[in-house]
Amino acid sequence: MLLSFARGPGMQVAALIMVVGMFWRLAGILLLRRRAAHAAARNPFGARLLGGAVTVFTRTIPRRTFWPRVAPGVALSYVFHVGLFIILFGGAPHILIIHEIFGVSWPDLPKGVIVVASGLTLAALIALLVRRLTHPVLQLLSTADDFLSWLIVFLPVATGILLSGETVGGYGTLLALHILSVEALMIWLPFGKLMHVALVFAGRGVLGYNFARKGAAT
Amino acid sequence: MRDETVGDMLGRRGFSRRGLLKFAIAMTSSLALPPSLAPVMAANLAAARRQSVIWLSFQECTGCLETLLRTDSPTIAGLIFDFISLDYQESLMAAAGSAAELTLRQAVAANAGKYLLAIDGSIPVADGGVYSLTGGRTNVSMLQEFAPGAAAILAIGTCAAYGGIPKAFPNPTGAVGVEDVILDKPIVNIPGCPPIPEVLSGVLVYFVSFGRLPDLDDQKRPLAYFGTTIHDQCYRKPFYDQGKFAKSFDDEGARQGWCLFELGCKGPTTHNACASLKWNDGTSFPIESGHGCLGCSEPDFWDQEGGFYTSLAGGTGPGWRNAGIAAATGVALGAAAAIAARRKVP
Amino acid sequence: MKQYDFLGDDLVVNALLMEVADLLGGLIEQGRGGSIDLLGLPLSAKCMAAVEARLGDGEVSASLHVSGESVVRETAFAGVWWTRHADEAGRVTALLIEVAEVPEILRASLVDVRAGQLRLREMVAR
Amino acid sequence: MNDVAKALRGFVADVGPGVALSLEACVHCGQCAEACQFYVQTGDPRYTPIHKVELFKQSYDREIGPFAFAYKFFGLAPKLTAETLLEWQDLVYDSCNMCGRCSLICPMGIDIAELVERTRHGMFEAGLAPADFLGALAEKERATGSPFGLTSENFGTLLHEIGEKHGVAMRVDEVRADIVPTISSIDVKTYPGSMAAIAKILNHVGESWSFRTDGFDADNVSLTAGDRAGQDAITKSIVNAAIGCEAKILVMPECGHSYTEMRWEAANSFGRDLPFRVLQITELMAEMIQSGKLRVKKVTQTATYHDACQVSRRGGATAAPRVIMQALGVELRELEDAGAENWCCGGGGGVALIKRAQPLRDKAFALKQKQIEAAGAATVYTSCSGCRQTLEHGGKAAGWKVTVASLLELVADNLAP
Repeated sequence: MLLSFARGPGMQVAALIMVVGMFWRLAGILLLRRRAAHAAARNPFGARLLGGAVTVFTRTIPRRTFWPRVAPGVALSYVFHVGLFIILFGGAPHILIIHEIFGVSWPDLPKGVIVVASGLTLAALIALLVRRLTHPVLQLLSTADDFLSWLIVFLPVATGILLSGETVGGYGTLLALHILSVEALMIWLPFGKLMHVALVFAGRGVLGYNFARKGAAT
Repeated sequence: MRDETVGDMLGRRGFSRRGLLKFAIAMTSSLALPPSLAPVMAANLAAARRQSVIWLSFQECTGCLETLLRTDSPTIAGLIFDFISLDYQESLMAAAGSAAELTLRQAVAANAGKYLLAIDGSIPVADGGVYSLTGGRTNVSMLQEFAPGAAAILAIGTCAAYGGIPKAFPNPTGAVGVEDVILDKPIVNIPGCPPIPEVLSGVLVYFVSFGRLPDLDDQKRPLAYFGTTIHDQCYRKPFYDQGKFAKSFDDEGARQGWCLFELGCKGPTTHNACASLKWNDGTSFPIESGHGCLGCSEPDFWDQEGGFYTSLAGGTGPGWRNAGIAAATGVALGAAAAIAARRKVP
Repeated sequence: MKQYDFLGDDLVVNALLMEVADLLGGLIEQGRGGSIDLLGLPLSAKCMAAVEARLGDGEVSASLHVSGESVVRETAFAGVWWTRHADEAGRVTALLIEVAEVPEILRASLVDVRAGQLRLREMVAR
Repeated sequence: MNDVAKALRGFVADVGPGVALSLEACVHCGQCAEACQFYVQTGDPRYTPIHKVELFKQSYDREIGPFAFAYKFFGLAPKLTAETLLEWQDLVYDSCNMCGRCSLICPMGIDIAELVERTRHGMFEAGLAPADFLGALAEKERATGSPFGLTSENFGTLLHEIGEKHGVAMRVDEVRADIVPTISSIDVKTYPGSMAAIAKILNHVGESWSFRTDGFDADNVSLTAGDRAGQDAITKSIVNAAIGCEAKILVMPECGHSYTEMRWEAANSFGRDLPFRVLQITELMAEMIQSGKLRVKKVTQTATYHDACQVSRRGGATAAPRVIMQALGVELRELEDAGAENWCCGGGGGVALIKRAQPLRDKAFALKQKQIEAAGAATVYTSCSGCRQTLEHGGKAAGWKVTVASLLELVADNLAP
């Protein structure tokens, strides 16, 4: 019963709330009054766009001079993010869903890779939580959103691991819990920190464009 | 005849105690009981009176009865009809009409409190249950009349257990399972559309041998047969583990006998013994013959999300049109917020 | 039950043979062995064959013709019997390793003996 | 309207999509702290750059964010209070040079320096710009057009005095001039030589140029104090002065924030493209050297160069000083992290004008000192009087042997016919 709710109405409601929320937040940002930029740009429009686009990728890795001070945090964060992407886009069931929704599909990664990736992802998530609770800067910055968003990402990973191992409670219940936890994530995504899944590209792009306009390093 | 023991009856028919012991050994294995119980079961069976069974058919298609009878060779399971006395079964008995009615009354009176009440078919309760009558009487009233005198009730088939196909949306007749009508009797659900014959004989032998129903799970199904899912027992599971899936019903993967998960197989969420006991006397079971499991032994299997051919991993999203509307709503809300914000900026 | 192929068949086979040895202990000390229902265990075909091979053959092999064919075979270890029951359709209904002086199934039941005596007397009387 | 309301008005003054995006994108990863000299040198988590703009973010969330009604209705972000504003004063002013190093590390692409600048708008409106010096100077600047109250006439007479003292012909308030240079108020008090240097160079290359006493002080202390009105007023006076004499090039002095304001902000607050180019003095000199208009003598000297954050990292004019030093034959030993990634001298963004920020400045300077000494050069050149003054004060306090000098003056002293 729980599973058919999760796969049916639950999925539809969560998806709609996510779409409404994301467009609401993006529109609320982008439709604010914009002051035209009249300062003479140092680069032509094309170069500025390229600057914006490039920054979306270059900001993924911090500049070398920052490495000594940010390596642990960044490393942990990427073990999590890369691990999550491997699971998401390499796991057979996920590719299946993507295929059913978007019609595109690609070969999946061997199960062993997914198991290792999910183990690392889970470990990284826990380490990141410990770091957020112990690092003085993060203690000061962290809000309820950070911890709620952490939990809402942790649950799908944890239930996913239990599900792939078909450990406790049988496939049906575990699959229902996994899908419900993903739906909770979809519902929360637009209203909290997870919105950075969209804002990170917009943020880096706008900064890259503006800095390229000034010919400044991005 | 009435007080003759099963043992005497079998002896009369030239069936040796050794044969009975062999039958008991087979049943203990099938019921996943410890082998040491076989002699005990054989002795109990020998000493038992033939168990009276009253079979009432309600809103059913007779598929459940067919599957129990349609064994091309008289296997051990067939012997079950020697241990029970099927005192009333509308399709099988010669009598009909008021004569049948009389037989039913007599059987119920003679075995008050001791007979097993076997039901197949769902019980329509809408509009006072008028959608299924036997001799002018609604099924629900008959069930309520004969349930109290039963030692236990066997809900045979997904219809009797959970309402089955008649209960599928929109369920015009208000079909329900036995457990929705009778709340105070030990009930064992033997779902399946139809159920596996060996499961019924296992349950009957257990009841006749030990005088009580076998261990049941939270949906009142015998754990011996419904404790694991088809997926757990499926011979194609190694392909599932290696991520080898058939993409269409006759592609290379399907011909290699790869897992049918992506073609909507509901094995992982369906509890039944098809993968081990198999069907038609062990010939095969749906997955072995190349089609995904439909999940027929699970409640509301007919109304499953996304239908039989949507994989368990998938689901039905809101659809692109609704997504578009949602996006527009989002933009409208965002615009409203932005306009409100602009008004605040001096 | 999952197929534990990857567990390494010899591990499973050894575990089973250890259990048979324990049952023999029970037979020797308390006169009561026991049986192992092989169908109930998640054994691969390879594993099943390995157990059978390791137990080997003994001096007795009995075949029964009652509601289908059954074979009771003593293994190379006295008191350890390999029993295979099949129904009239030839389907295996039980596969057991029985530890006993004599498996129960071979023993003639007194009820059958009495019936046999009656028939014998009737035959003679005619 | 009480201070809190004024602060709110200041915060939401001109939040466009770019700023809103920055305020929404933070994931509290804490990396910006690792780029900020004040956190790195003190280890105090309060100096985490994004934390400095927390009040601005909360006000944005409650007042003009997409979910403003929810934030306000459910109280998801704390209301702005006078106490919190005061509590954040030293974070927004004393401990931030707006140098933009944090904006270079932020993985979400948030321009945190920009956010601090806008946070100061709210602070200033609430009268919370630190009074001793910065606040007072900003008020004086708004009143008289110069933070030190230098009127047009005084500035005219001062220019002529400097001209006579340094034997340089001063051109003041010419009706028409292709190039209009401006000065930094620090030069007036501490480095008058740099004003003479500009005149000397422009006379040397024979360009038509002229100081304008109706728009000369490009320092724009109002900007660093957060006084948007004062900032616009100063900028307008300079722009109008340049338009008045049909200038082709408006030259920003050796100063950081003047360049950011005039080169990248003036046109926006003006609302249309400026009818002239805006160049920092090093850009002008480099351009003239490359065009052959300006030739310089070779000075055999090893030196290192400190980039002004607003010119190099924020302004994108890192190359110009290198061109000049190469022409001068200076053997340049670049600092570690030179150019866009350089550490700030600690005095920029008005911090040099806050008395109580001295201890913090010294800590930031210590970092810079270590870098400059590691370069192993006797002299450090810079093209920002603010940096120059900060490095000199720091050096004096630390008994430093390295001499701090202006690149502009080096060029002026080595002109070749």
